[in-house]
Amino acid sequence: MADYLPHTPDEVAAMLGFLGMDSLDQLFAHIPAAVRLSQGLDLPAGMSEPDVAAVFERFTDANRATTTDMTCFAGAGAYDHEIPAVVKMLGSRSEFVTAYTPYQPEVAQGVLQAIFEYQTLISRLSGLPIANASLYDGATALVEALNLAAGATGRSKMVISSGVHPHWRAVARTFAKGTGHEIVEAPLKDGVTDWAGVDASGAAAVVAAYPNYLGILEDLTAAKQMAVADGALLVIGADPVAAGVLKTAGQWGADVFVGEGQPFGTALSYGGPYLGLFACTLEQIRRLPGRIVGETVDSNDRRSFVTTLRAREQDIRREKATSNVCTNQTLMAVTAAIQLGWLGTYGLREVATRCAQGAHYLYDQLLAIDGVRAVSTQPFFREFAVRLPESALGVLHRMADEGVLGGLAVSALAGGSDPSIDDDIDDVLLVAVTERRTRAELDNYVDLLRKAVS
Amino acid sequence: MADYLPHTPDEVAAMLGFLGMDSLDQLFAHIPAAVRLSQGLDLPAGMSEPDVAAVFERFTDANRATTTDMTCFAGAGAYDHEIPAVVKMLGSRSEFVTAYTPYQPEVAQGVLQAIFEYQTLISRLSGLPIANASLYDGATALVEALNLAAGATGRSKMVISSGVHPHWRAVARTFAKGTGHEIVEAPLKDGVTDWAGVDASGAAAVVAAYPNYLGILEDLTAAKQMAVADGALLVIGADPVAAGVLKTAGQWGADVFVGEGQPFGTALSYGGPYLGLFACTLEQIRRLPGRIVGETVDSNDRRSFVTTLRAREQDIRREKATSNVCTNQTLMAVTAAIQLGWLGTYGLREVATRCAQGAHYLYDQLLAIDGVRAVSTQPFFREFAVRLPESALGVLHRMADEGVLGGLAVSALAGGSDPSIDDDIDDVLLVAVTERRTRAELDNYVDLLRKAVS
Amino acid sequence: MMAAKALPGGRAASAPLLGHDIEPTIFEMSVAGRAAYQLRTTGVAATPLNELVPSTHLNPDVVPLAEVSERDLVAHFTRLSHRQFSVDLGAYPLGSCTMKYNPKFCDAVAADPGLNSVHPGAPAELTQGWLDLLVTLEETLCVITGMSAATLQPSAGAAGELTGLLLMRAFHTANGDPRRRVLIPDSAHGTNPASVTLGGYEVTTISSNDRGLVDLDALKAALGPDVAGIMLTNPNTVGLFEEEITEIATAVHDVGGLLYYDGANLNAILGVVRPGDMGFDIVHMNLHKTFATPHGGGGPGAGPVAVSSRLAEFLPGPKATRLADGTFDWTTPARSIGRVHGWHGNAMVLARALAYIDVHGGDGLTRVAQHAVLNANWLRKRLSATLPAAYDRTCMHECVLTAAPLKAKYGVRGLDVAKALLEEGFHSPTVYFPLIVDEALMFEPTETESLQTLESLAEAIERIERRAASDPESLHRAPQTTPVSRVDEARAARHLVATEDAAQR
Amino acid sequence: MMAAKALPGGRAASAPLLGHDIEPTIFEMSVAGRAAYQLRTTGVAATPLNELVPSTHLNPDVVPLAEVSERDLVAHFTRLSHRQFSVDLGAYPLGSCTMKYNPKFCDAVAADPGLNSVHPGAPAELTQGWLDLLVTLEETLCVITGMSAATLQPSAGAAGELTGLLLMRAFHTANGDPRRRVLIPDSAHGTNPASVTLGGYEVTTISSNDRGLVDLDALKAALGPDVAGIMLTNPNTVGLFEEEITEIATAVHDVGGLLYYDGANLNAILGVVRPGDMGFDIVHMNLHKTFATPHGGGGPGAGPVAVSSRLAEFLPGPKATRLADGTFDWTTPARSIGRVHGWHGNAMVLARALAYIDVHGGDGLTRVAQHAVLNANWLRKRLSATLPAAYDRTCMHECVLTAAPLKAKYGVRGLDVAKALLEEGFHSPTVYFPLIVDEALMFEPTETESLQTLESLAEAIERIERRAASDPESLHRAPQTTPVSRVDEARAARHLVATEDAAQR
Ligand SMILES: Cc1ncc(COP(=O)(O)O)c(C=O)c1O
Ligand SMILES: Cc1ncc(COP(=O)(O)O)c(C=O)c1O
Repeated sequence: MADYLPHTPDEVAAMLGFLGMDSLDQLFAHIPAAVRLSQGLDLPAGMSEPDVAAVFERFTDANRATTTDMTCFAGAGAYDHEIPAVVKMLGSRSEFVTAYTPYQPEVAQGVLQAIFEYQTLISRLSGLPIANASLYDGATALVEALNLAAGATGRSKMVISSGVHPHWRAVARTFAKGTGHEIVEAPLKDGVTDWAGVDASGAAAVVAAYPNYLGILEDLTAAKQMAVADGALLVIGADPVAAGVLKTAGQWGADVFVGEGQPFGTALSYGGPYLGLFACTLEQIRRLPGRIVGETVDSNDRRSFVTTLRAREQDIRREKATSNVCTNQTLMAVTAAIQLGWLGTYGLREVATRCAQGAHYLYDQLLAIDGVRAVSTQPFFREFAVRLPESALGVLHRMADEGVLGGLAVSALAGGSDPSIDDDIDDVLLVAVTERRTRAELDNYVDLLRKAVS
Repeated sequence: MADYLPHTPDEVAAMLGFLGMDSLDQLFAHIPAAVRLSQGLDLPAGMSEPDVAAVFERFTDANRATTTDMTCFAGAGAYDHEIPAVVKMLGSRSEFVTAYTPYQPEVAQGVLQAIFEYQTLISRLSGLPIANASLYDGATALVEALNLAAGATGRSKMVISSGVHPHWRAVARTFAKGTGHEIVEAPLKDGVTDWAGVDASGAAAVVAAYPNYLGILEDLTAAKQMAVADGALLVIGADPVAAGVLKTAGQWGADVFVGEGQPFGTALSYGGPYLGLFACTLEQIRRLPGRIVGETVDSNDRRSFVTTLRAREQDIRREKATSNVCTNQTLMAVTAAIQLGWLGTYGLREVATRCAQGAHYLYDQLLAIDGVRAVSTQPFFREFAVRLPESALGVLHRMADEGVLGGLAVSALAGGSDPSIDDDIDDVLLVAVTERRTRAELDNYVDLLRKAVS
Repeated sequence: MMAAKALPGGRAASAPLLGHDIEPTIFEMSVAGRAAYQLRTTGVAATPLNELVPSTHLNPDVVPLAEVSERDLVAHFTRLSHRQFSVDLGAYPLGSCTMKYNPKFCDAVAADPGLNSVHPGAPAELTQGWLDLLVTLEETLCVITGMSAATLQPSAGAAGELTGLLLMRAFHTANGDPRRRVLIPDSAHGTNPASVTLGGYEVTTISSNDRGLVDLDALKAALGPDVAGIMLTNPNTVGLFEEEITEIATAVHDVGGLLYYDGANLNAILGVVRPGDMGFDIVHMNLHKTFATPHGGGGPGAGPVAVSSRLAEFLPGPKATRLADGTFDWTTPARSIGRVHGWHGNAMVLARALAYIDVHGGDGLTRVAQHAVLNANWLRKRLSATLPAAYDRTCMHECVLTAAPLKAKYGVRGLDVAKALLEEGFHSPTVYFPLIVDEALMFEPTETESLQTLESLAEAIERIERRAASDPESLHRAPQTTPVSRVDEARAARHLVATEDAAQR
Repeated sequence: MMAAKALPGGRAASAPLLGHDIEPTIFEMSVAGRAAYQLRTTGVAATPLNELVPSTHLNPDVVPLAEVSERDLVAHFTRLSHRQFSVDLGAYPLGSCTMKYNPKFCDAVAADPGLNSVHPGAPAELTQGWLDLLVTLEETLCVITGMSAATLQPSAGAAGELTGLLLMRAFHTANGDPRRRVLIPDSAHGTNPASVTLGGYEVTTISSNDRGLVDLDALKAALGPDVAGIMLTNPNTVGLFEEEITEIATAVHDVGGLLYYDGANLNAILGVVRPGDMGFDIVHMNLHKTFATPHGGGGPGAGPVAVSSRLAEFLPGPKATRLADGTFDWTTPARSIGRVHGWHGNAMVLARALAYIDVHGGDGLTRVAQHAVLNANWLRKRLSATLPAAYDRTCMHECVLTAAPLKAKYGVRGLDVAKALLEEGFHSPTVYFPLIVDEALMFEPTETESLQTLESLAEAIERIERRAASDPESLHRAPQTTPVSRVDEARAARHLVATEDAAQR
């Protein structure tokens, strides 16, 4: 029996007395007996914290793929970047952690200003003038972008490059069942989108990924031209780390930028909570989903921050809202602001550059292995796919036994075959390299893979 | 090359310019060239934090005796108690961690009030009306107690039970070289102090340990009588956890209480920083070493806290100060207040009781092993000594190979033979049991020891 | 884009401990050439980027973030934290939000690298601990709600709602009868109608009766064969238990509709009554409320959705599944609606929730509900002379009071009371929700606040009432003791400045 | 002993974010029957204590601590933390204290169970990592100070001083000539004379000359065969380098005395000049100052003492030692003075210091000193019109200014300036130390504060000067923006209330 209740038996009795009751059960007397539980919940009794810790040790012991036990080459939107002690410490300050949505701005300037700074950072990285205060993750941010495009154009056809992360496409397909959007996937050819292969007429959005999920850098000029020609919005899903050096979504002409913000200070966390990044042009501002913090003044004319443009939101507009999002991922947004503050202008560039350097070094070494083949001739950035002489999953397991998480099997990501890969998908391995990977780790990887495929 | 400096080269140049200088070296031009370093320090170049983390991994990997890797039965003042997440979190709040001594009370009420609460808690646990804001550790707290006694009595002879921790006695001997105190150690017989064996006439202090370092509960009536008879102060060094249920130092008639506060929320920490506890009678208040926080009011008559009785301290009284202590162990004192707040009145009693229960269970099992013998027939509390059929150190090493830190060799603690143990000291093992030790761990201990000595 | 003259990072005048200045933005503190980052030495050759990537892809400009020292970074965000209220500072009786104390133990669990350093794409064989945890949590949530299967993917309550509506749609579609409308009481939270729209349904609003409950006649009148279902929260958003829930369930089921339970208020009924037993088919939970995972200033949350057996085959996938041999793998339900999250949901929030549930156990969860309801009722009654309850009878874990009498007597509105309460040392309750109550002030004390805290809150409100009588003007100006005084919300919307760059223009 | 009526734990009016109330003590919040603790289930039989221990040993009474919920515990200490200034909030230019930014990385190192869960009595074979760390740190500190061996046992600077004096005594005693006096400049820190007394020596005070340095003639006059040594800090406590250090060293050595270096000011000379090279025989370091281990509100610190080769055999023991085979063990120097700490010293502080040193390296430590000195000189010059330097020439890492002109002109004292600075968003400098300077204000900006912060500090002081001119009264009443206003220190000493129980009486 363990809990965090302050009530002593005397106090409970006194409180019940005040209410004219003599048992806690009486508080629930108005609930029809027919639906009430007679026996309480069929769950084990409460345990003390140290006892629960012992239970959780069973879970942690059974997780082999921790970054402390395995060198991580897995990516696909979730990366093993450096998170310094200072960012962990600041991001876990209890004022940020245990606050609610900043409904009372007079006592929430801390979170509000941090979000304002976050919005500024994401706006700059996206090359677009306005960013929101976060969405759930990259995948659902894409869904919100499609909804925005539908609202902006009055159309419902969505042309999506299959260079977009397979999970994101899957999520878009799921939510399209509610919105009724028609989703058209543009296949990849040689690793880049074959826009010519799809018909974008009447489309609300053209969606491209940059780099695409195979790590490949696509020239987005054609996507932009197509969007303009067909009156669609251009939505770019971009790697926010690469955004430190690559052309911004704005520079490619995007109307909407979406991204997965995990690389900015959030641990791998088995996939969540992550951080949905979202930015757009000023034209779309009244359709922007989620919360936005704006600058204003207080009654003494001091600069203050407050959530603004509330009239778009569900609590006011109800069924006509631009989005149903209420709780978002503020803590991750605050953490991203802190991590980007730590990295600074040149730190982010350095991280992006080192990722690319490591990835290219590894790629070159791997292609020198007998039987390992390129999937594309196109340029890539910090992640790449290679074709192995056998199933990628099998190779991954053999490498895992040697302490390396060698990447991700594209077939597992895609859940089977996929328009992004024209040949046998089972043999394709996706490898990510971050700034944390040392030369020795890369060389070890090469050795292990060579052994695994020979 | 890594550091935490904010200065840009431009700023350095501008600042030097303001000073009429053109290089940083010029700042040091007034230092005689003869003593200046020409080449800088002969140390490796700076490394980034993650690189240093890799260096430290070598250290942590080479430490086998962590509580995560070995079940800990070692004690002697340093115990493996539960420290809950909530205490770690609160105790590591940066306001407490990165503050200096509260010299400006208007902006230091946080630390000051926490110390006030700490003083209250230690006063209650010691049964004495006043406690200071902390000293370095138990051993140096004892030294301060001796100095206080010398000041109070104008005498310099110190009668110390050899039931006092051997390290404390060693520290007392060291500092006595400066103060000129004569230290007389009273031997133990059957594990309790043989007061009759020493002459306390002309003594400034009679010092007893409760329980003594072998875990044994001595009746302190005789010590008190002797102190009263000879006009000496009674100093009791007590286990603060046991103080949750045992007679207080005050109840035994102590003039001064000293103790090691590590069990109150401080990790084993390889021995430091720990926490020197110190309390005394009101009579001795002007001789109390170290800092004291007192209650007062501000100019608007609001309750406030401030360091007080400063006239005792070194910064004011200089060579006549009661002690030279300046920096103490405030953070550990604050942590102790938090941990004691978490434990509360009954939690501390429960911890003390469980320690005793585990220790007695284990003791009974061990004495049933062939060749394992009692060291004393006296009652003990949460720690006990047993005599093994062979060197305790050898047994400890064999148990360590099975993942158990089986206690401490008394010979190692004492640094050789000691008046506390009359027979061969090498075979004596000191075993501590905390509330964290499970029945399964105790039973495993018994099995391992049986194997080790058979 | 950097501030012309950088503002000092070391001046602490914005920390309420010292002063009332504003805190500069990190951009205003930025100085070209400063940096805080330190990276590992890797030994990888530093090939110039333009040798690796065609220059058409490289941004010719440097994207300016901020350039600050680690010291200033720490000072800045530490000061911001001092300008932020949180549960850890004091009572936070925001109705509908369940701002209970979040045990630090759960945060410690989530900080363990054995959980939080695992890549979500790692093969199931290498992450058996995580799959075990997820399956255990799913099973546990099903016991708590009385349902038979659940998805843990949704990231928050609203995401759970939409997932639930897509399940509703999948169910009806599979029956060859997609239907058109979803009923929602007029007191519902805004996410409910918004989710209905995104689920492709039309909203039909059901009015509440004068007892604050669903008007059964209005409900029946609205029902028909095109009704896909109804969304309810029970207790509802005025904190009252829908006593006719069985009748409602029967009526909806009779026309072939499904019952959706908005679990935001689950805290009130833990171990007392289960949505499944009340006839609900779909339940989302707000783990960040009921199971005390900290709200993070607005997120993250987690909004698992549990369903009755007839809906289980539609659940999102892949799902962590216990296999016959005791190991775990990912499987996808037969007619799954697909993924609703980029990976497996907000895993670290899920882990915290399981730890919280394990500490409490079945007995502790029941105590949670009992004491939450006890606190709310005590406060309701204690305040009855000052802020009468909108519906004056036994409430559940929260109570909706009204400042209408204060407005009538003194011209002091609910918002004024809320702001004045900040000056009294408490976070404000939820104001102006639910919309059906005039001058609503919705208090949810939660079970972790003590009687002393509640009494002190009540006394504070009584002081505010006296102030309303003697100096109502001062309440319109409240709060004055906070880092900023009343904020001009209208101006923020009129003059949108949502980034530093907009501020510079 | 518990408060009759408990005060609420959830009211946050004492958090400066909201209000200016006082924070109740934990005892005032206590309610009989509440508890926060949770212990492991062990399976050990719960034998009643009086069956294990004779009842003569058991306290017949329950010692009352406090009885609070975990929620109130968190709220209380979180609010206390908001009532506390710290480096992480802003600049803390306390002279002599070196309140630089403490890298969080070092704290993370010290939080590793691989270091902090090790029992200090575990055999050396099981703690080789720790011994390696300690040996490495000792070697590193010797390089930094130019000495040949060190002890890491002393817990703080003052403990280091006393240890050093005992080494001095052991040295002379071994030479059959214990001696009697230790010389100390009149500007010395109070710990120096106090330590001398405890070391069994008499203090002879040496006056400073009008340049703020040791008066060489006075020194020579005081020297004699009974002088055991001299304690100096260089730079001295007015922030000036003792330029005649070689002459001083020679004079002291000539009479057979030893030179003791108080390392509190080591930050100024890292990589620039070493105590060993100046002729010092014994050096203590304040790791918590120079090597940025956080001060913890007054501790813990660490005060290692390094010595020249002729003193090495006297060092405290046991010492971690590198053996010929590359492993490590504890050894005790031949003529060791014995232990000065219950175990091995403040190990976690030592670990932090080594991490800090490793990050900086030799090059970085030199930069630390250079920039610390640059900042102090810039500030000294920048403020020269308002608060003139006590000795107006190049200082080291700190500068002693004087408010004497303000006192003369406006009746405003140094203390007033210090208090007013709090209202301006800065921690105060050290006031009234060293004692030899009238109305001393001792600023140590440290190297981690930026030019912008220094400029802003200077502007704040200029504003205070203008306020002194226009409204000096207001300065006597400062600070008013802080949680409590000026505190009545005299009353605290007059009416000693050092525990809750004394407060109740
Ligand atoms: C009644 C009710 N339903 C739904 C929600 C939405 O939950 P979330 O904010 O997690 O999306 C809330 C949250 O405020 C709520 O109070
Ligand atoms: C010059 C000087 N010497 C010695 C000390 C004493 O150091 P500690 O406080 O660590 O005992 C100090 C600390 O304030 C100091 O400034």
